[in-house]
Amino acid sequence: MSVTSDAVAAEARSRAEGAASPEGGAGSPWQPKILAFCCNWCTYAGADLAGLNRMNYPADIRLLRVPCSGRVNPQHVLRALQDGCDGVLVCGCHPGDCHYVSGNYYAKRRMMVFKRLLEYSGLRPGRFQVRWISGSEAGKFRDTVVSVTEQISQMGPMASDAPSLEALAGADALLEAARGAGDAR
Amino acid sequence: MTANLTQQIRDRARDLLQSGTVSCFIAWEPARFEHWRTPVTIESPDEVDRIVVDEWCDQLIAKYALQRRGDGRIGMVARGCESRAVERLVADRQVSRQDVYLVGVGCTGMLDRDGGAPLKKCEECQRRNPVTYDEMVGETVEEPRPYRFGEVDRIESMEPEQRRAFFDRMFSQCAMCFACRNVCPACNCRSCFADAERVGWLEKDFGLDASRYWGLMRAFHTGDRCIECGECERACPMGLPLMTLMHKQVRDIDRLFGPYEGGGLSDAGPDPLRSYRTDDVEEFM
Amino acid sequence: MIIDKRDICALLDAIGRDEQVYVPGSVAGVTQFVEHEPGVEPLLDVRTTKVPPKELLFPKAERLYRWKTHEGHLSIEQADVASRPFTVFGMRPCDVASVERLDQVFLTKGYVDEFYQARRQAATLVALACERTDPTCFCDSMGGSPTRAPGADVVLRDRGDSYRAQAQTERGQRALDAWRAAAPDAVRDDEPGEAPDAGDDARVTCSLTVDMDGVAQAMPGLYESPMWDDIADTCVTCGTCTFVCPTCYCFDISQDTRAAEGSRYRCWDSCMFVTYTQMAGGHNPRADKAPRVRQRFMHKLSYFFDRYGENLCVGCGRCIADCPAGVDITRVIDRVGAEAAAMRGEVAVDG
Amino acid sequence: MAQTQFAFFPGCSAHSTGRAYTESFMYVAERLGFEVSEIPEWNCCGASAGHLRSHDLGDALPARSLALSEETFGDRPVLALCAGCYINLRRALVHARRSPEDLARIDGLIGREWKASAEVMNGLEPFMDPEVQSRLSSCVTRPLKGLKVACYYGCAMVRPRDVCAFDDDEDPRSMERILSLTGAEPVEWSFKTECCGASHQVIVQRDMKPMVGRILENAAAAGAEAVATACPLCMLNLDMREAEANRQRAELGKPPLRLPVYYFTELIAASFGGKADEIGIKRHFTPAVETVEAARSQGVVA
Amino acid sequence: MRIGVFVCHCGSNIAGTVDVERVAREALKLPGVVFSDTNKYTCSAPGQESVCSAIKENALDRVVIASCSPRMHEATFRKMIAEKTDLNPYMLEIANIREQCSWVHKDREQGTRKACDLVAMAVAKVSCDRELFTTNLPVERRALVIGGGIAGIQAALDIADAGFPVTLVERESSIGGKMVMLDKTFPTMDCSACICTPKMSEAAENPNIEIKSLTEVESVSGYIGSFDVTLREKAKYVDYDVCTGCGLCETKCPTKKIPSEFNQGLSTRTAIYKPFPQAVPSKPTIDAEHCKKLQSGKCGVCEKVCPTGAIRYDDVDRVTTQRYGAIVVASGYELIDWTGLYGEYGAGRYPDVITGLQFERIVNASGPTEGHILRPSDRTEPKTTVIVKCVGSRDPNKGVSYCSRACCMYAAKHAHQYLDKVPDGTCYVFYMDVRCAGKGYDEFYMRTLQDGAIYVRGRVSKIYPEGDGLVCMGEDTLSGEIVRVKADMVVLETAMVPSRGSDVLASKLNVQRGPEGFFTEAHPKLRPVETNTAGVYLAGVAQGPKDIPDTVAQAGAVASKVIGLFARGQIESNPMLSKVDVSRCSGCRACVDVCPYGALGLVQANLRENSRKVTRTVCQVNEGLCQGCGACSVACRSGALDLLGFSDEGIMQEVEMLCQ
Repeated sequence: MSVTSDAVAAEARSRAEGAASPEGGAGSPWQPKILAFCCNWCTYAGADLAGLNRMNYPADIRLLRVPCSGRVNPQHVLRALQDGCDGVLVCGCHPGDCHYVSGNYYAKRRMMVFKRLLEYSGLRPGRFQVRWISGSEAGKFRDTVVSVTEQISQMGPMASDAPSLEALAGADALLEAARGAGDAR
Repeated sequence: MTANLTQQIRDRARDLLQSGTVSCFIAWEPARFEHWRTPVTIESPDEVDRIVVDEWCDQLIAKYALQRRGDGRIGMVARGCESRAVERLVADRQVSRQDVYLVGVGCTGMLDRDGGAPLKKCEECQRRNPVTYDEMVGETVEEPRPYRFGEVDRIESMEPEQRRAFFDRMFSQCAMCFACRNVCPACNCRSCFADAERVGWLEKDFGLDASRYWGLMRAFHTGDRCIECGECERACPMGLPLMTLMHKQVRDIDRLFGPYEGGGLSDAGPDPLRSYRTDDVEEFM
Repeated sequence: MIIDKRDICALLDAIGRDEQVYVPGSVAGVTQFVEHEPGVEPLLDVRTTKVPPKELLFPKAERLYRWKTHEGHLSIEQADVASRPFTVFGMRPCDVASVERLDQVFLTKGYVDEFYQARRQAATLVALACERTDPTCFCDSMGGSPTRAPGADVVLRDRGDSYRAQAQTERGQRALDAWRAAAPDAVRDDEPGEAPDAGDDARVTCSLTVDMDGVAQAMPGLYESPMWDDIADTCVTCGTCTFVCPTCYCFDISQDTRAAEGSRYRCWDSCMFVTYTQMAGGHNPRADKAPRVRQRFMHKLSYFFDRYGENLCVGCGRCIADCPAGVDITRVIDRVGAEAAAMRGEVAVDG
Repeated sequence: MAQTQFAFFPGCSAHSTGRAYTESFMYVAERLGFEVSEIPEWNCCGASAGHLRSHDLGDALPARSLALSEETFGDRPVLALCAGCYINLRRALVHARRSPEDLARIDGLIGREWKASAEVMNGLEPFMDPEVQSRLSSCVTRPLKGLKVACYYGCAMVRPRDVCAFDDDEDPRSMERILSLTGAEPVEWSFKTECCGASHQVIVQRDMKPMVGRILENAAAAGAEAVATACPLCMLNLDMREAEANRQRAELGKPPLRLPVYYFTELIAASFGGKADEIGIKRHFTPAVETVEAARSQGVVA
Repeated sequence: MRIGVFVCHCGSNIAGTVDVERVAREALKLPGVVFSDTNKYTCSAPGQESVCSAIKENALDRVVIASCSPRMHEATFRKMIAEKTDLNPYMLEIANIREQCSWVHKDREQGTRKACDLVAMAVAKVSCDRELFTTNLPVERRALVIGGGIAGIQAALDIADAGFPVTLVERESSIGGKMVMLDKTFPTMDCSACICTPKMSEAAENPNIEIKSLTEVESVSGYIGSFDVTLREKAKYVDYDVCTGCGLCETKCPTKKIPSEFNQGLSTRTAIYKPFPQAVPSKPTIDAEHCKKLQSGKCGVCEKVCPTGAIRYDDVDRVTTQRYGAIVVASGYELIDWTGLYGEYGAGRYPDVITGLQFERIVNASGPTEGHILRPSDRTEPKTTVIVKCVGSRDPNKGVSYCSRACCMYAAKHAHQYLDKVPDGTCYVFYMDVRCAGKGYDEFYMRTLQDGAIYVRGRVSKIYPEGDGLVCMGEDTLSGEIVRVKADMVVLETAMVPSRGSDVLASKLNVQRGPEGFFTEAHPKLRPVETNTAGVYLAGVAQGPKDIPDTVAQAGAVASKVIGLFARGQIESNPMLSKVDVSRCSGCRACVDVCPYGALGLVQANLRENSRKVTRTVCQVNEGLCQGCGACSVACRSGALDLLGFSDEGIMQEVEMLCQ
């Protein structure tokens, strides 16, 4: 690995991972940071309804309102996971109910492929999830938040997913094996 | 590839240039060392003897057509990969099919200029014969359609930590030179997201996060349009196994949304991630 | 001083106890300079590493300062420029030559880059002379030699089962003394009566040669030459050549902005990239490939020569080997020679 | 290019009850330049009960024969003259093509690397190609001029549609097209895909008996002078039980039917000028030679 | 940048679990925030007043209000900013610290921390907000109604009666659609023509309605309020300005053996013809395909006999373009072509197997048999009639999977009519279910049973001729018996399918169709007559199978939507739309493919790039059509497209702020 160049990135990373709450000290216990992209018309409304019904759920989730799940760019998701979120959730209307006709169908295809790609590249399953929650499904919203928070809490902070030295050494061998003729002459 | 292929192609290029059918002809010429080849664009019938077409022509030349847009019809040698690349460029509306004139050749795979071993991209090739051409030189060749997901199988069978390690190591070696993008026929955007200095898009700090972001997002942007030419992997100066990200998506898309093709092989409509079916598999309920 | 090859690792282990030692190694199959780890044999048979050692002195990204706003107040924290001593062990002569070029850029002509200077002053360069060359090597055409590395503090020469280490500078001599002290069992004195070996330009030569005579002088006249269009035709304008080049030193200044805080850092850039000359207003003086390609070769073979009296190419051959499109700087040089001759009316240029 | 090379799956009838079908098919095939080669070491297709015993068995039995064919003849279509064989082989093929997982499952059952690449065809399909039809027309030297024939497909050949799909399942017309080339005149009738009750004739004879009579009567009512089939089981059932049906009619005071039943290939062979003893028509229960000869004498080509 | 943060107590709703004062204090530490305050009830008049004065006094240029859900009061606060301050109303973000924080978390510390984060995210986003401006788009107060059946006629009449001009286009030569072909309507047994033809003439005479028969929509561009529609009016060969509709030409035309479409092929017509006596327009056209003069040049009888000289053999298609503010799709349906699907019913070979619509013509007093029930083959009265329901409907294997809704009732009507006219006849009705939900419907069905109709539950598996009749074979699934009925005539109640060309029309209008091919409404419950393309509405069976009362009701609903739009006269555009940076666009079309509204298109643009003029294909956003979903901004790989109001930068900054 390059020696010094990673320092800049590593610093940014550690800052992101060690970020604490506004007034919380560094000594406060770790709490997961979960970002949920929610479409304005269904899931955001469902979350509002959960509030109206005074449902209780863990406070580790932060909703980010978007007009439609089709607005969520996989780049937003990857950026959130890289910069310090321990889990990311994308939520939209049930297929067929999209306020914008087809946005969630596109989101579904994109996210199905992207999620597999992320997990293929080593993201632990569960860190990135997608759910369809309608405006009337306050209960489903609450249950989803509870279950996602629980899963992420069990997994621990994102930083704990960093591979061990043994795994890295094994990876080097595999990478050398994966080279074809003509590569890296 | 037959021994006199070079001569046949030279003859065809000369005729096409002389008759005015094409304004230029893209092929390869010998480089300084034995077995080294470099792409060349011939503009005059007097220069066709520079052309050589043999088992050492490792570069994919189709994308060179983009820089000749608007200068008349572009002639080109088209193996399976070039023809698919042209179809890709057509599907992305970067050239129109009639702007290029493809002299098709069946291809039995290219060899490494330094060791003579078959190139990995050719050993995984699914289309040795051109899928479209304006004329064919020589016979079509057998299509062995080898299994290309061996590496995906292996990586999928690993634990998340091992996979993370594998890709951490792989991306740590990325030089951020963008050779993969610049040779990729599906990377035909006028301006790449990586070149946009925007908050949260792509850092320039050469860190692991940046190269992972680049690697995954480029793979995703081309995931449903990859023609599986393997050129990214060949061009990568660090020799990173980039095609594993593409093959992964190709297989997923194939399994989830129906036969994968990467554009241009049929009139199947827009690419998988810009189309949908109401009865698509549901896993997010 | 003689070091048996089987003792190299022991020697490096010993040096590594006091300071960082970088040696040729391989990560994930990519050869490059890595921190020596005890017990791990360095890859001293590799001639030019895939990744040049320049990032040890000039990192890919380097923080300049950090800023922070707190309750409306802005505070700035300068980055620490100090560097601890380290040794680069096993640099090939071309790479040593590249450090001399970088020194020119970062330390002379009234400009001193304190970040570079700190690292440079902390570095002991141990060269390893070449006994063989690769087909793409052409250092002896660029004023260098496979067997000599005048810029190094210490030069190692292969003697079959052992290396002979000779100090070329005071720092080098101190280093040899330190080695002897740290690993007395791994080193021994020169054979009695053995004469100092200054290298032999005739003994090891490069099969690839170019005629550099008059190239630097001819290039300004070729600024408008159509040859750049030809070369650019093939080039895919990736950054490979600039990133594997041991002498390319262009950098950009970028920032990492996160809400209330952030930092500025400098990072490598490549003249091949379209963004290199992109201006804020949208104009780009080198939007097309040909001017960018021309810029690279002009810089390597003419502009740098004008300023510092030598070429910015040391003939390591990395860019030739790694270019995905087969662009070859030696063919460019040949072409320059031919074009220049044609302009002088000597020979007809083909093509 | 028309398909002219076939792998032949005889099944249990080709060399026994359906011999006339095999003989006449081969007679025609030879003249149309077909190359028909028997699959080595083929086994029972599993009809009628294999798939009822277990789905795996229902897939494995045909798949083994198909795999053997693929190993020997590659992509050559497999020809199954018997409708029972056809439907069983085809079902296994359709199952294998559903997904790579299904193919792997079946390959596991038979212990072979079968790729399910070759098609399975019934007796009619080779003749549906326009090129073959024009060749067939040119081979007709003794047209069966004006012979009114009811084309009978039976129930198995066209159903279920997701397995067969070579023709409409309620109103197939391929046999009509083929036989019209021989000079015969296919009639419009309603029972061409009605079940003849063949597989139940032995166990529930009482219920099944009227079925044959109804089919033949409907054909006769539509003006047919003969019935053509493409399935040995249908043939056997109709041909053998016509006498029985006539007995029933006699009891009701109705005249006998006198409706010979043919394999459609027998009629083609006849129009090619085949002699009665080489094209199978002497092997029938219901006399069948006379009708053909009469039609042929009408249509001697000048 | 001068951001103000206002944290709402909402009484104790928020302040009960969130330390709002601390949230306000923390907010002041955020970059760009120069002011923060709390309010008891921000949405109340004093609350709004205090926010507005703080904006003015502190020269704030961006505002974050931490309160209830933006779905609750975002509009309120936008309006407040627009009306009471100089600030642009889109320089506002809401942090939802009530529904998504104080109401769902009990722990005060946790709730306060989360509220701080939510405020920080809103501050990050508001820093990226840009001023946005709504525009008022004018509405062309003229409606286009596509399809001249009862749905189209009703919608046209209602819109025209409100004083707005309407163009009613019909591709056949007369309006009236299917309804005018029917004999009686269930359950009241009104004469269909008697109630339909007055509507037709009313439409013809209404000064606000222009009827264009033999006309089809060629192309549509534009958006709500200003659709530019090109219509192709086919050559009629008769000058309608001159023709008086006397009908002499029809009586003299020598080509008389053309099957009548109106009578479903059960009678014939001439080459110059009116489809039926009450046709509107009440003037004939020449069927060029069958006219001797137009085919071979020989004849010319009609020209000779025409007393006003109205015949124009050299007539050509007329193509006109007109601007419309709204479009009503009432393109109706046709009956499924059962002959290609049901070989077991004879595939059309048996003349006495007829469709329900043919039965309507037979039973109609002005039909080919003058109302006597006579079967087509030999014109005798059928003594046994079998009615088969669900032919094509609810049959996914052969026909369509849906229920055609009206057939149960008209099958009962047919049985009733048959038994009424053939008192000694027997009528069997084969059915799967009997669905009679509707006012007076079940009573009607019961009456039919009392009339003596024999309902057999089961599908007919085969129909074959026997003697001079037809045997219908099927299973009575209630008794489990095989049933064979010898019938003299069989009536197939076939499925309704979208009218031919619906696919082409859908793509011209850019409206969606469901899997069954009917046009899709914007919302099945709440927006049943709108489509997802603003300004395009649906009436009648074009939207899905329904009977006449539902069709007319829907047509009225459509008219009220159109009238409402026209009454407003203009529409305010949503400024949170997609925006394209053409310098980055490569014209690859990915965005065009994913846009559900057809709001994106590719255009040739003249641009200046690097001091050079270039012409390139780039994407263009039609602001009238864009609804701001943002799907395109993700499909665009190079980031040339962004969504105003939810920009990439804004979203990324929110993410970064949360991660900090």
